[in-house]
Amino acid sequence: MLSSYAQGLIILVCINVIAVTGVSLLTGFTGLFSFGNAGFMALGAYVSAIASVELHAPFLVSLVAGVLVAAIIGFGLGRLTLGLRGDYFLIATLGFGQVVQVLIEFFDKVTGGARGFANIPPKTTLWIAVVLAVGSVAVAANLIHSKFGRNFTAVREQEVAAEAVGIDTFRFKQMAFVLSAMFAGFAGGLFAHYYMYIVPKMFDINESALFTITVVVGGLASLSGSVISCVVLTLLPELFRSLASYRMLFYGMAVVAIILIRPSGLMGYHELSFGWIRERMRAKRGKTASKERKT
Amino acid sequence: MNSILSIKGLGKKFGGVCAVDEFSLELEQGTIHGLIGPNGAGKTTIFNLMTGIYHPTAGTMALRGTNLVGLGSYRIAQLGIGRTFQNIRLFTQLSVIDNVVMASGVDATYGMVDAIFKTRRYQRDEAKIRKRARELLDLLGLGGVSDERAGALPYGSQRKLEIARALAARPVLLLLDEPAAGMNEEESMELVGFIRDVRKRFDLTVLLIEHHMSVVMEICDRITVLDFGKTICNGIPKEVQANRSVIDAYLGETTDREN
Amino acid sequence: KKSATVEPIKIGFIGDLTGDTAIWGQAGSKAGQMTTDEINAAGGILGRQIQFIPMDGRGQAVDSVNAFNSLVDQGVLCVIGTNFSSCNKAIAPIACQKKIPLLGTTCTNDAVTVDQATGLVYPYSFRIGYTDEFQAQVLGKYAATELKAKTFASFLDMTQDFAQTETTWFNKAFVANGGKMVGTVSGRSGDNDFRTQLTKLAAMKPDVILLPWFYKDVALIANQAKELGMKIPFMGPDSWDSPELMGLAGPALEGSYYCSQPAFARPETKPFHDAYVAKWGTEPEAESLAVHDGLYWVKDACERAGKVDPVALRDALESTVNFQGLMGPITVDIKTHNPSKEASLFHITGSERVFVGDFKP
Amino acid sequence: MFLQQVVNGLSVGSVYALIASGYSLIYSLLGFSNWAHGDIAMVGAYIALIAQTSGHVPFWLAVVLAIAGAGCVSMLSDMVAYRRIRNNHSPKMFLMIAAMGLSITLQNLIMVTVGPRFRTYGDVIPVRSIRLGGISLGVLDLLTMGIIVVALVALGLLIGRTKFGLGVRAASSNMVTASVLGVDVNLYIRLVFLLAGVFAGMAGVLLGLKYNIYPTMGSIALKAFIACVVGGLGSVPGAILGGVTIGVMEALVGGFISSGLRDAFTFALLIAILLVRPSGLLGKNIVDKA
Amino acid sequence: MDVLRVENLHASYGGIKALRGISLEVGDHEFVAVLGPNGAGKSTLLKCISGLHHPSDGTISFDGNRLSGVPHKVVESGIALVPEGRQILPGLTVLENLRVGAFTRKDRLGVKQDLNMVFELFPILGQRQTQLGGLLSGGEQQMLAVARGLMSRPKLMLLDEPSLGLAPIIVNQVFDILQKINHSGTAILIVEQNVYKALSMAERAYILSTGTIEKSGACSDLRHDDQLVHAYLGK
Ligand SMILES: Nc1ncnc2c1ncn2[C@@H]1O[C@H](COP(=O)(O)OP(=O)(O)OP(=O)(O)O)[C@@H](O)[C@H]1O
Ligand SMILES: Nc1ncnc2c1ncn2[C@@H]1O[C@H](COP(=O)(O)OP(=O)(O)OP(=O)(O)O)[C@@H](O)[C@H]1O
Ligand SMILES: CC(C)C[C@H](N)C(=O)O
Ligand SMILES: [Mg+2]
Ligand SMILES: [Mg+2]
Repeated sequence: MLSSYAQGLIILVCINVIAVTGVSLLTGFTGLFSFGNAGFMALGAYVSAIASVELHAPFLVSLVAGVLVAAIIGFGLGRLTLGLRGDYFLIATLGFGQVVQVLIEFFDKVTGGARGFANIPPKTTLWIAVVLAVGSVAVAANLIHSKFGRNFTAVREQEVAAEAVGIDTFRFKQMAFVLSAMFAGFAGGLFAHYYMYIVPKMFDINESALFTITVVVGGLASLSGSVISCVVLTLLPELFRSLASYRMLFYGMAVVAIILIRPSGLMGYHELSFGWIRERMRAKRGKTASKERKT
Repeated sequence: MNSILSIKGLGKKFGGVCAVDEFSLELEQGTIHGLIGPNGAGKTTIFNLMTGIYHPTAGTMALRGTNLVGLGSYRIAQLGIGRTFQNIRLFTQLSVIDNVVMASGVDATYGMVDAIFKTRRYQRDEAKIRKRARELLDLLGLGGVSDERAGALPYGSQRKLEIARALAARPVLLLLDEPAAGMNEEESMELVGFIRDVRKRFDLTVLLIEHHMSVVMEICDRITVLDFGKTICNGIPKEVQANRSVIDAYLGETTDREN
Repeated sequence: KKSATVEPIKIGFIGDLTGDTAIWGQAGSKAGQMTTDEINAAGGILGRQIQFIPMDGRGQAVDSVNAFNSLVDQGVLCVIGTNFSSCNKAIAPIACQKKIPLLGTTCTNDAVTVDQATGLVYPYSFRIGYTDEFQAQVLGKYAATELKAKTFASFLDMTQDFAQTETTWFNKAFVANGGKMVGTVSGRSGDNDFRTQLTKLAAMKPDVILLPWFYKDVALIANQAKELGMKIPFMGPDSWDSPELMGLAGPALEGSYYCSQPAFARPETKPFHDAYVAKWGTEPEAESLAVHDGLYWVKDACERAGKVDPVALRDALESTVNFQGLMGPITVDIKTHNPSKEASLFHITGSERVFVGDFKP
Repeated sequence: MFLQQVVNGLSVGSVYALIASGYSLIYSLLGFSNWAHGDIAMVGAYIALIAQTSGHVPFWLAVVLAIAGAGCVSMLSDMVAYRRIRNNHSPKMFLMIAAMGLSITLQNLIMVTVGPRFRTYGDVIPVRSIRLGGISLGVLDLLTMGIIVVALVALGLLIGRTKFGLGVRAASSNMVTASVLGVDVNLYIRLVFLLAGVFAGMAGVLLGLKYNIYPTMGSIALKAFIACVVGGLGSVPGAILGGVTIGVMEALVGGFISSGLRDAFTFALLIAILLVRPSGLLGKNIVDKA
Repeated sequence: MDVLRVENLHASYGGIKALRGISLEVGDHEFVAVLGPNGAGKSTLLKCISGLHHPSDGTISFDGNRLSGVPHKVVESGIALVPEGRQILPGLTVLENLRVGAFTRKDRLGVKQDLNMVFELFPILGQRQTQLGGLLSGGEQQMLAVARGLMSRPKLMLLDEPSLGLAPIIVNQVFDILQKINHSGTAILIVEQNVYKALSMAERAYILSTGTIEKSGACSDLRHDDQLVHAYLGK
């Protein structure tokens, strides 16, 4: 039996993997930066928590409610802001994340405000978390290997060319954004039902930034990279926890170091697969062979 | 006469510059039409207007009776106008074959649920798309480099890849913007053969911008010559080549095509 | 001696060792190490040495829960910390699940020890300091009766749970004593400029302003108020409490009052204070005293229980009567796990904190 | 009260603007948001503090050291991190993420070396304000505004009129091409980082004087970044206009609508601005010529 | 004496070998062409000379000194590149693009004269001085690229397919200009697809194929070597 600490970490990793999967679709594949996905996570968390506690909805229903609300808000926000480019869009999402936080704090009658929302039933168990995380990644992976994933990629690489071959770039940006909001909302629901207590601060801009950092460090256009990076970056501060005050220092340095050492992120443009590993090994062998020839 | 494209009185101004002025064109189904003229005459701008990248300041355009003015780029592409870009616009980070597959949206009829569960329909469509992509690459002689990164191809091959990609979207009208740029004579002539070939095979109509006169004269059924946004000549290659104002503005006195 | 071969007793500590308010977490950690050495030198607990394990919780709930789980895995007897209510609210139910006593230091919200939905106490959650409700009432009553204030306004930090609670209870006590609230404005910690809200407050012309913010923000707010030419005294809770505050905004806070754990006024604190300064070169914080008291409280409870065991410790903690800590005596209320304490009131004059007295509402 | 609120807004806005201008400088060159810019300002503030308290140098000298120091740290950050990422030809977003990592690193470096305490410079420039018909104007605010005007003019001349500026703009348009035209791109980038660092250093000291000095004080740069976006990314005058706009907007919303919902309202307004002007107030909307 | 001397140059992209031991030289005042099919490595050769790509082996020397391989230093030593695909600075105006072309020059007056010169050569550029480079038509950009190369008054000019996308009438004009500046002392190394044009302009030519030099010699000879022309350059 795993220790509760290990279980807790695995659950946290799973929850983060779900949220990061959404961001990976959005940032890694579609090339849009969002600093507001923690806001969607907050929506999912609060909606599902309120559904569970106030309306006594079953776990599954409350999760779905959270996902739906995130999707609807994501759709509306996307409609409004997806015409903006690059960092302009980024700021709009960042603002959204902030607004969600402020609104939760402000409407404290419903949400508990800064006092937080407590007594959420603990429903997210280890197995549920693992199964749902694997399921989410599988869904995302299958999407990526279909025309949807291709169209996301086309938007990221070359919008003009994408349009020229008949891809409605706005629609696919919208789709990626709503998907990422749904994944975030889903993660939020699981989060609420694991920690049993939520406060707006848990979903601040740092959390959003962390998702984005995770995806970029994992490498663009690589779902497996995002997942690996999510595991690494969630566990890294835990590894450093015993270093007490040096912990975040090492964490920051580790992020910079990874980017310097691996110029396209951990897995940039590649998926972890047997084929890829075989190819890498062959390439390595080839490289050493050619070196030998030279000397 | 079976007109596929009809443009009337098209105009585009950039600030004070009138890049396209009163441009009209009727394209007959199945023809190859040349669009030539000095640099800056407005040829690419016409392509950009036709494909919705720019919006005209005057005029009408219709593809088989469907109005094109005001439509989004992707919509026009879906209606059947495919194009290549003068400044190459490939998905440079992706492999050559993925560039083609990327454009095969029309062949993917499945929905999101099919994709998530990898249904038979999904598998059938995907297999078809891959197969066709490979065929198109073979057709252009890019079969051997299908797994290379598109950005790593030499310039000439990138141009060919652009054509393959445009074809993948199953256009009825293909706009080629200087496809032979960066190709030598032999490669250009190969290209000529190839354009003829695909026109027949896919029942295409082609509108071609090109400065390689050997290509233009060889392949075009008719030619329109632009200068400063205005049409100065319109006719079959022989007529155009002999036209005084075309020589003055575009060809120059010594067309030393020695071969 | 035999005790050398026995495993030491592990006692965990969770605090914000990094982040904005790391000053408190680090002060707690330092005091913990010092006190541990002291207890060990004096023979440990029931003859066993203790091992103090500090963990960073960044002042954030999720991190703190992870830290708690990790400490539980390491086999700790109990956990001291954290200083933030938001973190302890998240840990409390887990502590009950795991049956490991949790001794909150200066987290002051009621929900830390009492499940607000059921009104029942969390059996494994304790606190060393007093509550928001308590200190806000002390302040409210004092403002109305002693300062003869007729009106007050509150400027609260929207991001902190204590701000809201304290405003509510301050208001109750103030109104009960004949005063009136004229308005509230709010801001968020992390902001730097508060002139907008201050301008608004000045226009309300209250006699006092309740300012439930962390000391760093208090410093900013007070300085900006002074810059705007405001002369209304502020009143604040224990979140003001840091020796730093006087250096940051002493003159600007002239005439203000705040409430804190009774510690620094008590002569018993002096030796600890001096030893701390000698060892670390900085002034201790209330958090330092709370951790110190926490460790001795655990020692006391274990010795009363006669064994080293989390469940036995819990029972012993709950039945504590008049344990003498540096922050005053602790007697635990079984229904709320709140210690019966007094609050000390300080008046700021001449850039000094002047002890006014100990109060109960 | 209205006028006072406007003045309050200008006062905050000028701080945003000062940080934003350095931010914008780097954006205009490298096209990425340097999230560590605020932390460079923080380092500057600490350099002055340490020079003043441990080095016992006069305050003006401490300020000079801070400005020089921040410039060097900024330049070093390029040499250690960004430059390599550029040479690796990683996508631009890697620069931004590296900057975030750097930001965490710098904050915590100061945290573990100097400590997390909140500090002040003491009474070097007493918190003073001038009263003008019922409105109080901060002396520091006037100073900040002065610096901004000077900075704006100086930068405008430097970028628009000099060969240095031409090189910088060439590099920002396309680095590889600029280099084959004879622009020493790495040198120019380093100089721009130095310049941005100098601005950050000034901003840091001013922030320290105006507010407190603490390891996470650089997070005010988030607002500066928003200011840049509102003003139009990469445009220094835009950054300054954006900073002032946000400052005043915050003050007016906080003062007359709701201080609790202030951030929500300001962001709503920002989005409204972006919907009307998708490239910010002074940004150029670069059309993509196919 | 040779201005440019390339010896045993090897270059690759990852695993792909683009150049396998190229040696060539360009004499003082010489006009040399490099010809060859698609993907032969012509652009790679020019990139190596101008420091944009680092060769894996071999030496490149200019005026007797080894080139540093740092692009801006290469330019300072007197080499200008008109790169493949124009590479206009899109965010700068036409005039600014030209000024950047003269970036390493110190003689303000000369720069001013040269500006007038290129505006005379390409009147359209003169009319579009304040337009952003990125908004020019393809051919206008190509003219700008050539003009920009001229602005640095190089000792050696490297041109990668300068006729690409130019109207026939302009192609002739550009070649006339190149010949003119060559006569006034600038050495030229040109990569061209317009084989006959190149062979009629240049003094000598190298034929490149899959990264090696297949043939070299005086253009007058090569032009009549039917077999060669057939094999490497198309009929
Ligand atoms: N950036 C790159 N990455 C990988 N391979 C490359 C890259 N650039 C060129 N190559 C490869 O190097 C070889 C030589 O390319 P190069 O561009 O030098 O050819 P070229 O002779 O200039 O061709 P073209 O006439 O089409 O311009 C080609 O096989 C090409 O695929
Ligand atoms: N977005 C724009 N803004 C301003 N001017 C433009 C814009 N796009 C094109 N132009 C101008 O309009 C004119 C026509 O350009 P266009 O690209 O259509 O020429 P072209 O006929 O394709 O020439 P080439 O043969 O050189 O490619 C040019 O002079 C160009 O500078
Ligand atoms: C350290 C204290 C200011 C913490 C505060 N009393 C809280 O409950 O969160
Ligand atoms: Mg064109
Ligand atoms: Mg080439």
